[in-house]
Amino acid sequence: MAAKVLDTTRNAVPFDRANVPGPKMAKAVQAEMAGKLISKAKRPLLIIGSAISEEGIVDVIKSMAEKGIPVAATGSSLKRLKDEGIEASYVNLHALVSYLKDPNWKGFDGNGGYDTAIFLGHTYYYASQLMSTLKNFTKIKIISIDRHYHPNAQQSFGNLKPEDFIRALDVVIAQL
Amino acid sequence: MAAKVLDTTRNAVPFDRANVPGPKMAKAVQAEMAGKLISKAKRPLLIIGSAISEEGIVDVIKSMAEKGIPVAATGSSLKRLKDEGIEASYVNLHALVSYLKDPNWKGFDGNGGYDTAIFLGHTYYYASQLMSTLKNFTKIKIISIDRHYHPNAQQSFGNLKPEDFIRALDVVIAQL
Amino acid sequence: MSIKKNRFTIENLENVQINIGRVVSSHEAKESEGPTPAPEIHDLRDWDMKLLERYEPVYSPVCDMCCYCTYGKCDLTGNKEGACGIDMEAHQARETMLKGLTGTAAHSAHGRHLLNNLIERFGEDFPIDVGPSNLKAPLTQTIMGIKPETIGDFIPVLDYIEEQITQLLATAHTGQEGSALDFESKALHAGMLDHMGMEVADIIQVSCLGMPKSQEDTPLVDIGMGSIDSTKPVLLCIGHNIAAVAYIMDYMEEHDLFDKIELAGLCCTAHDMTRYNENAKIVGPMSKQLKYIRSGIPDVIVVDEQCVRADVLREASKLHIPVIATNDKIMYGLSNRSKDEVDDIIQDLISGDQQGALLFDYEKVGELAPRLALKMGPIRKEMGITALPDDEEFKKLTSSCSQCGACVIGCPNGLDIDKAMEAAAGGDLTLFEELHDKCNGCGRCDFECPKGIPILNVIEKGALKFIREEKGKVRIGRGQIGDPEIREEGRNLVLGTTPGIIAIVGCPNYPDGSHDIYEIAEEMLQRSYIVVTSGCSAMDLGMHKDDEGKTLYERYSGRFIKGNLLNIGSCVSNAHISATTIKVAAIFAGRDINGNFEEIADYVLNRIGAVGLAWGAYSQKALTIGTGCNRLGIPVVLGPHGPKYRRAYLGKPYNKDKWNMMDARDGSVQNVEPAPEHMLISAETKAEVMPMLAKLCFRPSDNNLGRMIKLTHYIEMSEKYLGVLPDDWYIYVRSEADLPLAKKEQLLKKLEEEHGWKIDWDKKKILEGPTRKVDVSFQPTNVPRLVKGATE
Amino acid sequence: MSIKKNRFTIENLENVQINIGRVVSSHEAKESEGPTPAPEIHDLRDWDMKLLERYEPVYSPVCDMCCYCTYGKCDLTGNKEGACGIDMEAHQARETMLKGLTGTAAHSAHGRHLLNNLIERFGEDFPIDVGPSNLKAPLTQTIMGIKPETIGDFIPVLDYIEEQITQLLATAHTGQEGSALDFESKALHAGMLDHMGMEVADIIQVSCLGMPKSQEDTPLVDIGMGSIDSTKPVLLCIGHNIAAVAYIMDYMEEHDLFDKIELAGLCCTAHDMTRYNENAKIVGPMSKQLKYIRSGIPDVIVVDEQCVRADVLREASKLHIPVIATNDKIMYGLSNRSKDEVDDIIQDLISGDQQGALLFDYEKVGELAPRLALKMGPIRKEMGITALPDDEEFKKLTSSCSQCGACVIGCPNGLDIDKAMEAAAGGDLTLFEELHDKCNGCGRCDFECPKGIPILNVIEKGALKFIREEKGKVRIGRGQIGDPEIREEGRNLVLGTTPGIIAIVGCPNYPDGSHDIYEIAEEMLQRSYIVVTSGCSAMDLGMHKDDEGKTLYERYSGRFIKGNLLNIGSCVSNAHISATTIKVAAIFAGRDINGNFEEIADYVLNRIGAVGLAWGAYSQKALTIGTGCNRLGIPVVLGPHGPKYRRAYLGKPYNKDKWNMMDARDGSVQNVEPAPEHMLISAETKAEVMPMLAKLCFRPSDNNLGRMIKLTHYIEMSEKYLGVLPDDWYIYVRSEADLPLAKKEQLLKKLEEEHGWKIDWDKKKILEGPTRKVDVSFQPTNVPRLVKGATE
Ligand code: SF4
Ligand code: SF4
Ligand code: SF4
Ligand code: SF4
Ligand code: SF4
Ligand code: SF4
Ligand code: SF4
Ligand code: SF4
Repeated sequence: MAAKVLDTTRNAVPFDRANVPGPKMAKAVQAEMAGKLISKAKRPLLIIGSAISEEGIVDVIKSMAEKGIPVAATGSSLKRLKDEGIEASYVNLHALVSYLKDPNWKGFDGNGGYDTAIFLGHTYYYASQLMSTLKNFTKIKIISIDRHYHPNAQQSFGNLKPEDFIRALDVVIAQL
Repeated sequence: MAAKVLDTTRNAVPFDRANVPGPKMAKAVQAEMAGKLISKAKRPLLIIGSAISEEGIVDVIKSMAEKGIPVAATGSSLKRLKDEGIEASYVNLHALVSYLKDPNWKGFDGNGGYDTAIFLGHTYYYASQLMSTLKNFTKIKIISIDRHYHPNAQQSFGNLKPEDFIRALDVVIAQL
Repeated sequence: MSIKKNRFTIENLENVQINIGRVVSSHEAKESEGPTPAPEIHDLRDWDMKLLERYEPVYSPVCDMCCYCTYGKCDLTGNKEGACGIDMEAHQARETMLKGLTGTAAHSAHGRHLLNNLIERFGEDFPIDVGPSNLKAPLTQTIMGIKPETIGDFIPVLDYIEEQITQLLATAHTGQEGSALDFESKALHAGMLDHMGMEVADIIQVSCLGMPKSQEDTPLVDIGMGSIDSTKPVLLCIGHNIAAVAYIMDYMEEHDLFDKIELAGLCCTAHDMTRYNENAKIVGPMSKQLKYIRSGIPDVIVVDEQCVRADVLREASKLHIPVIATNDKIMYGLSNRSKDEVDDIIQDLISGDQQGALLFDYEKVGELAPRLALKMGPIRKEMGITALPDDEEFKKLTSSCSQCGACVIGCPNGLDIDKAMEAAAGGDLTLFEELHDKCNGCGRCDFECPKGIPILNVIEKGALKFIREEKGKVRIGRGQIGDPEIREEGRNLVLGTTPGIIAIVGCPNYPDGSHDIYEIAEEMLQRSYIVVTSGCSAMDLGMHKDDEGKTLYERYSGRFIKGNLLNIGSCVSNAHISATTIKVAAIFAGRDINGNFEEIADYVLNRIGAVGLAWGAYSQKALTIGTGCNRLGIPVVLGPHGPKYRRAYLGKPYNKDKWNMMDARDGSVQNVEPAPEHMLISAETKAEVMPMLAKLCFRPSDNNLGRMIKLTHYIEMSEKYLGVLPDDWYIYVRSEADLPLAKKEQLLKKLEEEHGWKIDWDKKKILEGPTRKVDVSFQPTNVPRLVKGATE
Repeated sequence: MSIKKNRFTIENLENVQINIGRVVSSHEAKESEGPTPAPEIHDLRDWDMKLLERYEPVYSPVCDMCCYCTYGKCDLTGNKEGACGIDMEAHQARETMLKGLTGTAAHSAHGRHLLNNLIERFGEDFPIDVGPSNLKAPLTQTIMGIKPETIGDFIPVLDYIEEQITQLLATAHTGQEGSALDFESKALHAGMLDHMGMEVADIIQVSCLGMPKSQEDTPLVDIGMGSIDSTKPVLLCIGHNIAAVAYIMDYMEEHDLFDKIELAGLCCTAHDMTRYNENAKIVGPMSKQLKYIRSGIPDVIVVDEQCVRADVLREASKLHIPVIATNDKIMYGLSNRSKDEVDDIIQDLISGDQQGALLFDYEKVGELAPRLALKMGPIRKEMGITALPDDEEFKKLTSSCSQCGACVIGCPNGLDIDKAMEAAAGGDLTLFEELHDKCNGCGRCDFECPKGIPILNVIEKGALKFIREEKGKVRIGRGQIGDPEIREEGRNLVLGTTPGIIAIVGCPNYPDGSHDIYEIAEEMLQRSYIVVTSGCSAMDLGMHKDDEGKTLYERYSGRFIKGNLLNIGSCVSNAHISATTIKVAAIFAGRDINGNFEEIADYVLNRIGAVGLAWGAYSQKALTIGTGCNRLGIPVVLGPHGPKYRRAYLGKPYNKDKWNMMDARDGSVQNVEPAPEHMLISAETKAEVMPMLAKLCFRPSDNNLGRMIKLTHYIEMSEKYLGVLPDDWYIYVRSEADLPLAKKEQLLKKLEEEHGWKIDWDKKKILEGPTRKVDVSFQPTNVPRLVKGATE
């Protein structure tokens, strides 16, 4: 069976129907482009939420962490990441966006703030709301590589089928 | 100079930036398709507003009226239409949408309501708001062939350059 | 003797103090309270439902979603239900109610603030004096069933309003009312409260602060950015609440400073400043706010509350204009300097250490503001601070425009900024001059330009020649209509021989500049309508002149008789306009108004041809004023931005059974012409609105002469502005005597030929056709209990 | 003797009547009013600014636009300004303030309605009795500076609240406040008012209606859809306001109907019904509303106000369940039958001529509702009316699903309805059983299905087995914490030896079903926290059982000491939770609370380890309750829907200079640990929330033992739920005595190795490292004037 062409820009409507914030909504992005954008970031931060039980996600996080992208473990994701030996810092997502807003925050490594926030594995509406903080009050690039379309990101996948999701993440990693 | 291909679906963003009503927004429509939809309507009503001073619009209205589409002259458009010998009934647009909502309204000709409302020549925000009444509280099809994208229509042109606008209207008429 | 609100001890009652809340005069105690004194939400609901049955609410959502609670956002498109079970209709009704309620609160909170201040200064027992009137507080009397005599008598009135506001606000919580109609009834309740709140605010200031009291010949004052002498220090007051500003004027008066400082007002504070002291000048309505600040001319800005741009401090600071805030409602994050010395504050503001100061001690404000202006004036003039580009920059900026159109999409009115930039780059300023008048100065365009062009500044610079000429005259707000005027004019109004009252009120969010309301007013005045006005509209009317350089205020005098133009005053003075209809019911018709809202509204609806026009209404206050008019039976017309209020009340003239009325003499039912046809409607252009106003002045009570006059104007304006005889003119004809004289024959023919009516051509009489005959003693009512002999 | 509110005439004062508003006892008159009695908006602003400086507002817009006025909509994306000059930050603050204010109004309007009703029944002089307390109304006393003794004493309290609500609502009008921080101060003001409004509402009902008065051993009542005997006629009351329902219970009691009718409550009315009469049963929280109506079991529904679904009448009518509305706030467009005979109304409802009735005569409601239930019961059971599909339909419906996913996108929680449909079509109901618990019964999915599947009904049918088992126990709401309990526990709280008070409150908008709060409560109880609860959360806690079939209420008793579980009561009882902290300040610490809000809040913030958890908060009431807690210095945690409230108050622990405090003894400044770290924050999962709760219980006043206990729990829960030693544990260590005993050595090593602290290993003492030392007499304060010797 020939693999279908993966198009991560399809079905780019808010996963919660009424989550239509206004005139500025995320561009639907192809997985390859998302990967490129991430790889170009000077100070990226991979922000992981508690919804990472889907098979394959943790492997992806591991790969990204191994490529040197620092990982913020929000929600209760840290335990799972630790179990897999992934280096990450626990931080509450709400607190994190407030730190990211603060030009004086030094980051997890003390070297300063981040220019790109990459979202993966979140409770949909929770992450969406907190992206809205970043979108409206910071210049940080927000890239969602989560399974559902996030209007408050700058770039987001559309709503993906589970199998396409993991494929898409693999494509992202390939670019790093 | 070869004529550019006319694409009336481009630039389909609300002409008033913040006029983003929600998840359901008009499909941008090609002029030809708009014409077809109008020609298929059983009981269409052409709703004209006061913004019809642009050259060429009145001719278009005339053609449509001559094809047998009844014309509602809203705002202060009636005078101009009369001057051009176009048969039309004055009605206030706000009142008109309330009549259209009423299943007992008999229409201008006493033969019953309308199934398709075609908007042309309006003060943008005024028409947009009143389309919203039709959109949310009736099953009437709303087709905007006005120069600016109307999210509350079902089908609408994008925001067109003046010259493209008149070309587009000609294409519409050709389908009737 | 006088007993003040106080605590005191009565002998023999040990350990007890008596707290006297209010001393009740015997007069008041005897006054009947009427059927619905201080009505709760449901007490006037039957009346509301009657109105709403005929004038159905029509919703035009500005948003298809609801974002009230964390169950949402919910998508309600197509009248779906949200997670709490509310549907789109009920939500829109709720949202409109809530927005209106915000307006009610704004006026009532203003009234409360002012009342506290005036009681502190003048005492609770300070008598109400509004001019030659026995009926001093018509709205209060009609709603509360009490007749206030002193300013302290308004305390329980505000207590009541605040209680009701709280009850209404509660219903905007998720999980309360589920019925759209009941939300409308609540909105109508809020509207009614609003008028009373405004009445309180204006009566107490008229009484205590020596403002004109029903005075028809108030002086004219200067208005316009061009009328302010910018070589002097300019002290600008923005807002609506005279409380603090009065101290400034007192100080200036005492220290002979009116020659040395230009004291200018913006928004309704300006009206009230001129009512308090005619040496004050008016810059203009809200639309001039940002424009005037950006001009750099003001040297000190004092803000109080309402319709004050949220960016005043930000904008003023850029131009080194210190801002003094004086009210809980607007504090801008400034430090509270109430306890500091005036000299210290002046020092901090001049040095720029502080961008502004917050003060609740109005004595200090009174001293600080003028003294600061005297100091800042020379400093700022020296530095020549303005935000406007000079000629060279102007050239550069207009040339840098790429005509991308982002600003046009950002502009709420979609103004053709791009074209004006292009023309100006080529040296042609006419487009900017035109655009300047249509631009409401909102500043949204500034944020959209990818080239970083400060667009509003460019517009202002481009229209500078024009702006320098902006000088006009406004007749100072006169306050209430006095009882004698009502006695003189009441009959004409009820019979229709004065064709109607047109109230041109509300804010400057016009679709096409302020010239439209000038033209409308002029047309209606020439046709002998009584034109009353207030607030921003009253200002804008004074900005335009005829060929001889005269403003309407100079051409038409200010008595309440046909063909006159009356500036009532500021926004809160609007109460007097609705109160006028009550006065007609009470004084001309002898109705008992005490606690008798329903009967009075029924009277007004059916007999008084008053119509409100809020052509540029933007605010929640304007919304609730309109809704309050509607509950009292007064129709209102809005400009094309109006549907963004989300709800209108529209009649269906073709739905005959909605236009049945009872005759109060015997309860017999008559099918009447649709008069008035709508309660709340919008129009697209001034040309559309003029015949509409005429039509909305029809009332079932018109006598033949009155109807003839009204019909004449309706037909003439339709022909003039829409090019046709209106297609519903004939349904307002009850007999040949209703027909415009000049066209009688022609119209009779039409009735015969086009409508199949039977005409006796010898006598020129109508034999058959009209829905009903004129009957001078017909007592139209919609309220069963008002029918003679009815038992409640 | 007693003087009632009245008018009477005093001899020799001719023509004068004295209106006695309130009789003031000498006791009250002597009471000091304190620094800020009945504060206006700006009076506590300095305190707010102090809070907001440390706990910065962080906004998470749910919408990037503003749609307040017709200048808009405006696009504020990226903190742009709208047409009125407001920027995104200020607008979000305004919107949050307005939404919170709606909640304040809901509670206060409820209080006013109930007070009017109870005064009518019991008189103004009915004494307040809340149990064994001298300090009966701590919030009222702290805010107003008065000590109410009778229910009539609350009249001026509500007057004040209503005045302030009106002032605040006015500021939501366009053109008012421009500063986000000042809007926050206004929101905090609204929150404070809310707590007092709730206090009034609960105290008067506890006093007049014989509800439990600070009673630790209240009886257990049944809860759950499965606990209602549906073979009897079922009378269901929905809402929050006991006023009308009390009459129903009186009637049933008098007529011995509790055996013949199942009287069941939903939402907070249910709590208050059981507090009034323990024969009432509880169906459950708001999330059960639609589900229970659709089951068809209720035979009559009575609604009052708040958290009542807007579609109750629509839904009930479909199933022939008559609805009785009893309150201005919810009238559903029904006819007002207050003046009609009960028999006539019953007839109209039974026949189906009317779908419901509106009644303001509660005597009639009391009679009508039970009599109607007795009649409707047999009729409806006979007809077997339910909305749920039968087995065959269920099969057909689930099989017709195309797994399109539209419902999933429509569901606020994104529940996997499609998968459950698929599984059920294949005969597997487990997914529906799981989904049922997570589904909050909002009904949004129903509107999305292109196949027209009535999804919620299918879910309910799919989980029916499960639902039949839904039976639990709730301990009846106990009311206030009594003074003796405070005396016993206050010291432990302030020193930290009771690790904290966890208040699990608010609505059922849980991210993952109600089981989470059960687990959280259990964990905290096992760790000896005091868990207090109320409202919907208090119900949901009673729905779950341990392996032995026991609910938490059965396992933990209800006294205010460590490790106990206290159901305080309904939503308005939440006031007693915040009031508890005031009681500690007054009774344990001897602070003068009269009109002394700032000092008390400062005390609470720095010394009382109380944290609110509103895991399923959906409502505007929950928002303002939270904000009111914050003004009083109590931090609050929200579930993941919480950011939709738009604003949080977050501390920045890395920003050391925000954590400076004064020592009230001498004004010296100490840099302290971030305790509490945040004021308002959200969390994603229960696992995240548990260590967070522990951390938020730290207070600068903790003594070593207290800190050790708190740190132990923080570390243990972090390790248990997040898998790590938290990376900030060490900043809470002031000396080795703060260290958890069991891990002392290990942690000392970490301090040395990872953080570079100096340790004396012989003595196992910390020599260098901590920010500050423990000093038992340190008097932490943020308020300069509280420093000894400070002059205001
Ligand atoms: S109602 Fe207004 S604020 Fe809410 S989502 Fe719609 S546009 Fe945005
Ligand atoms: S109030 Fe109702 S419709 Fe609005 S967000 Fe909440 S649940 Fe949805
Ligand atoms: S300032 Fe004037 S031109 Fe600019 S957006 Fe506003 S109305 Fe349009
Ligand atoms: S946004 Fe700027 S560049 Fe674009 S048309 Fe307007 S002024 Fe010109
Ligand atoms: S008329 Fe409107 S804009 Fe003008 S001051 Fe009054 S409310 Fe404000
Ligand atoms: S309140 Fe301000 S931001 Fe909101 S719609 Fe009105 S002008 Fe725009
Ligand atoms: S009723 Fe339940 S499943 Fe349906 S949308 Fe609401 S929460 Fe989701
Ligand atoms: S919307 Fe209907 S058809 Fe689609 S997945 Fe849901 S239940 Fe199935």
